[in-house]
Amino acid sequence: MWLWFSKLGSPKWFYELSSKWLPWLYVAMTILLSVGLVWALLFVPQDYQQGDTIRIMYVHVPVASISLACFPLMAVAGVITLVWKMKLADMVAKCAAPIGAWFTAVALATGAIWGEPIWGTWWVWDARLTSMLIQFFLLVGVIVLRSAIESPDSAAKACALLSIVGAINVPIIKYSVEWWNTLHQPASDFSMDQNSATGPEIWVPLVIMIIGVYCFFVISLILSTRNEVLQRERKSKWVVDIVNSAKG
Amino acid sequence: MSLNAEAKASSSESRLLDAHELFCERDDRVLFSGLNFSLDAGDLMQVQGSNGSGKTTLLRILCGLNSSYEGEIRWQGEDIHDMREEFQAALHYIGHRAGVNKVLTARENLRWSVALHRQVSDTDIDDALARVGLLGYADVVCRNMSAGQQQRVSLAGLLLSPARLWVLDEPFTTLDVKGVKILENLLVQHVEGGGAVLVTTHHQLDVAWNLRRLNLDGLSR
Amino acid sequence: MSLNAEAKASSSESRLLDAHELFCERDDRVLFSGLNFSLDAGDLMQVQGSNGSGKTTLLRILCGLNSSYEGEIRWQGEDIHDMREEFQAALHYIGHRAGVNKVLTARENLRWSVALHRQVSDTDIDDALARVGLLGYADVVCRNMSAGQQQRVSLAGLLLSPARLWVLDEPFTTLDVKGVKILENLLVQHVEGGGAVLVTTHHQLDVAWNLRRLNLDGLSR
Amino acid sequence: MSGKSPVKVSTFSAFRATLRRDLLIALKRRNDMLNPLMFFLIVVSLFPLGVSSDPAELTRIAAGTVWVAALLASMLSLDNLFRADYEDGSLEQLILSPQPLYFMVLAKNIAHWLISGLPVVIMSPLLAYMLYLPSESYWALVVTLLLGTPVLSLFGSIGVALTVGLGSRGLILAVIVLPLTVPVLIIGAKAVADVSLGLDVSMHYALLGAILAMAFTLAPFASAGALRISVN
Amino acid sequence: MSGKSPVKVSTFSAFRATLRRDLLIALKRRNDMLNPLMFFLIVVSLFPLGVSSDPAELTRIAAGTVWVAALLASMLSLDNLFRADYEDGSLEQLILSPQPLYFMVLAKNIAHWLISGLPVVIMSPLLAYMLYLPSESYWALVVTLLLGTPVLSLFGSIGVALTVGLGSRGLILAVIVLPLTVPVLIIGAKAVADVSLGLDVSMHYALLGAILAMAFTLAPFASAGALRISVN
Ligand code: HEM
Ligand SMILES: Nc1ncnc2c1ncn2[C@@H]1O[C@H](COP(=O)(O)OP(=O)(O)OP(=O)(O)O)[C@@H](O)[C@H]1O
Ligand SMILES: Nc1ncnc2c1ncn2[C@@H]1O[C@H](COP(=O)(O)OP(=O)(O)OP(=O)(O)O)[C@@H](O)[C@H]1O
Ligand SMILES: [Mg+2]
Ligand SMILES: [Mg+2]
Repeated sequence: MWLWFSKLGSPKWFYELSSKWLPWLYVAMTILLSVGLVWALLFVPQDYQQGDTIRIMYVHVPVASISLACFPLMAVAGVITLVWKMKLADMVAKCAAPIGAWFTAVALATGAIWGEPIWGTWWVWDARLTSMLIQFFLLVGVIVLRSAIESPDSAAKACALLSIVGAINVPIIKYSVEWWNTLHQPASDFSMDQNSATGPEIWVPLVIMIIGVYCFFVISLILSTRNEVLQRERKSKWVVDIVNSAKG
Repeated sequence: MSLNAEAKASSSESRLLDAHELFCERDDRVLFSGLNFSLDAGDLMQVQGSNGSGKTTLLRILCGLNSSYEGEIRWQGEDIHDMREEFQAALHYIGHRAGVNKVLTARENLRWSVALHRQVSDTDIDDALARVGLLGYADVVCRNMSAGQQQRVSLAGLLLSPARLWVLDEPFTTLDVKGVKILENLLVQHVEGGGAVLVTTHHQLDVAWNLRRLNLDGLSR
Repeated sequence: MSLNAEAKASSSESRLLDAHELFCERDDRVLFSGLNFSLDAGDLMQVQGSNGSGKTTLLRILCGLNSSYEGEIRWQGEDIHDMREEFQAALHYIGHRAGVNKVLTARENLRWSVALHRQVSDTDIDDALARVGLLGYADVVCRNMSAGQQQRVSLAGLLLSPARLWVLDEPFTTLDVKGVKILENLLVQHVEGGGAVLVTTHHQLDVAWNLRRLNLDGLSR
Repeated sequence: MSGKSPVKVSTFSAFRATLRRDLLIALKRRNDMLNPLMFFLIVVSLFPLGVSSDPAELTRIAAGTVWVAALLASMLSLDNLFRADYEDGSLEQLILSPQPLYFMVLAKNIAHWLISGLPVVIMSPLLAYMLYLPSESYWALVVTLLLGTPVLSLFGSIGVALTVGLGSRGLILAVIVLPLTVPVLIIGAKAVADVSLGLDVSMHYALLGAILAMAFTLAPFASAGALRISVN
Repeated sequence: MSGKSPVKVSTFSAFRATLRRDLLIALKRRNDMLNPLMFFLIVVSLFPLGVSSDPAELTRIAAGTVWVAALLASMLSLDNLFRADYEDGSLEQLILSPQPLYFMVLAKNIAHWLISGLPVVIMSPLLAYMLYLPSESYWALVVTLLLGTPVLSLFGSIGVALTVGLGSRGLILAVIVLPLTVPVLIIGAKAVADVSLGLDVSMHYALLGAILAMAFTLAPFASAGALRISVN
């Protein structure tokens, strides 16, 4: 266990492994996204009330669900950083924050675009939108803090701590906001168990899209983390070797 | 001073602080690596080095204020991380910033900072202030004190501290000649009493004690 | 240095600063009263006094930073209030706080602080930094510098200043031995060039120049 | 005397000393104690000026406005919590004290709340009146604020501890902390509003109480950790 | 070289140097520039949470809320205006420079507004939308903020200059400055509201413009004087 952990901790190990993974991820993403998109845009039947706008869902829901997954990810990374002092975890956390912020922004945007035809307005103070917005604020808070602290060590620990505190808060926020009011789509609509309610021709492409977008998220995370690794390890031998070999 | 007596009593094994293979780099400049030294009861050690050689950094590392280092630090044989509270109970640190609140008077400042370590009576405090040459300043708000006077207030804290290890970062700055003498005597008294002192300063200490020196200039870069 | 040349050129009458019957008390304690002294071109004057004797206060009064005093201060015969800008153009003050922004690099700091007084090129700045022993630190953010290094940055400002009168409040604090030497030479060069220096410090200046002394201890209380 | 010897002073008396010190400092700068209050007052009175002076209108926004103002007031008063200690080095003394930092931080938080939180709570009915809040909601307002403001102080102190080392001030703190305090605001404001609708709000109180309990036990740990990070 | 010799550098180039420096500092802490914006965003979104999410309701308070939020944002961002310079001694350098302090202060004010005021103005329509402000008022909002926020910065800097020497932060500043800025708030918010009622508001603009002109010419003098007092 410990060996495995320290091994996983080493940026070098991550760098090599990720270079093995990446190609597969690329393939998976391209297939899933292209299939999903084509299916969603061309073959999914019009919604009886929403018409073609239903198709936005195939972007919106995956993006939104990922942006929800982002904070827990950062919190876990934070715990690892504080407890096991693992450099890699912090690098991941550092890269996850801005990516997560972008996904959240896109979720908000697509949601807004969707809302325009549905609710006749780009924005409503509905529970899920609001909690999404607040999560966005939290993410930006972490990013701002990270950049405000000069020494990387302190920044790492500080942001780890903040993300943990934030993660503890997210459910409370979500709960309180829902309890505050709700007119958003209930989560049940598209959950797997009652797929009978809305036919498979609706949710199968959605699932495909979700997985595809997840691949995209992972890829972008890995890429920027690799960047970070090279940045921080620039003095270590193996990076120097890579650079030299790249120079040829 | 009673604390010296106590000190002697309890200094069964005289080895106090052990620094083992310390390594520290700050933004890509190695300050020191493989730094070993130890401090025994009765040691008065001056950390030397040119500006930016890492004195402050080293002192803060030893106190546990700065954790971005590699290596091991032992207090009486145990790793300080395993006995933080005991170690901190035996430690008195004065940094570049004196730790004196500007709004409070000298006495009020000491009342608090000492209370973190031991009970103290106002008479003790006034004695201490008198001994650092601040007789009659006990009730002056520290904002209205000169740089050196504020420095003296934090030195008075030393007199009252039960700590056995003193870590002082340039305590002589802004002290006038008299002040310097006072502090030098203080240091000697403390080590005589079985304490240990780690001090950085750029001026020549003249103390009636065999001064140990730790020079960081060789080590950096 | 070209500025010395200029200095000689324009020092027609050599009397620069006149302090006439200065009186100052701070919270009910008279720091000095009836204080008279004058500074000529080529004077290097050390203001002495124990902690709290009023050195900083005096210096700030002379610079016009502190107006709670009585008496008259003349620059080349005129009351400084009648010619503030001219006086300030001829004055360079460094106080207890170095005047170095922590976020900016050494070069950026100097670029600004010098620009308030005269045009300056980056090469000049880098030369100045090199001369105070900060070669290669020009682009280091000042937060990441040690206490002494920050002090040196503000000293580099002195090198670039066109001012004729330097007023320095304990500029030697946190400087290591080399730093002290550099600064001492700087002071001598400046007075040689027809400038004047007013400096407070608790350490013994050793300079090849006849040092004038102003002692505040007699005057206070 | 030696490292091995038992700590010379009980944690409790150190706790008391810290509490007394902070209260003393506040007392010394007596009119600083007015600031949170004044700010609260001013912000609240900005609304009749900025929004509208129509009583019916104000009644509707009263609860929310008062709560938001209280939120901002305690947020901004937080800035002084550790800053001065950090700048004059007292913070290092605190961290290096042989006492568990949790209690020291707690002491400072309590002092801060007594100084800046409590007055706001006491003042709130007056402002509620100025905004034509229906009188039956006064109690709800006071109770929710009484439960809520300590949470704000406790959460806030985490943010302060994280940012105490930074040059830039005030805003970054608010940006970090405000989102965390949303639940308190929502529940508090809703409780006040619901009361005036004649609904039962014991549920709201329970929620606030739960949050307070959690904050009380966890937040000081976080703050302590954050402080250690910041002095590093 | 000598006191008699002409000042070595034109006031204008010193002005430029100061302006460049402050912008540079802001640029160095790039994400700090986000703070006023985020604060603005967060405060505005606190209101739907605290008050109500009913569009009709929000529409009515939109103008006032946005203005109050902008007011607070520029107030709080002011704290950094002279503080750092005071603490590291740069402020003394500035005061002792042979340049008329008026222009130096003006430079710092302008830099501060470009950093913290302008983004808020640009962002405001988005927030106005989120609060369902009728779209015909957007222009009024932007214009009034464009005229108003500089006034806030200029007035604010007087308060900062007065309080820069004090230990306590943030709040006292707000307490001193907010009342000064009330007229701007009233006129600004009223203009936005009136537009949505289809009234003519050129008068409001004229007033704001006049205030701005006055602030521009007088406030820096006051700030300069206040600074001299504070360092004393
Ligand atoms: C700014 C506007 C919006 C935001 C921020 C937003 C946010 C979200 C979030 C966070 C989720 C949860 C994803 C998950 O739990 O996996 C979600 C799901 C969903 N949203 Fe939105 N949404 C917005 C607008 C809309 C609109 C206008 C509609 C259409 C009426 C809509 C329909 C849905 C649906 C059907 C789901 C799937 C429910 C589920 O999977 O649990 N959303 N949205
Ligand atoms: N802000 C202040 N308000 C009131 N009195 C002050 C203030 N600052 C200093 N004093 C008093 O003025 C006297 C002189 O202070 P000053 O700082 O000039 O002394 P100094 O000679 O510079 O001492 P040091 O060598 O320690 O710097 C001191 O006794 C102090 O009590
Ligand atoms: N906060 C920081 N972040 C990164 N590097 C730093 C920081 N503070 C100091 N340094 C670097 O660490 C080195 C050592 O700094 P330190 O303050 O320990 O030197 P010092 O020996 O105390 O010098 P001085 O005699 O001037 O006090 C310096 O070269 C400086 O560049
Ligand atoms: Mg040092
Ligand atoms: Mg002095």
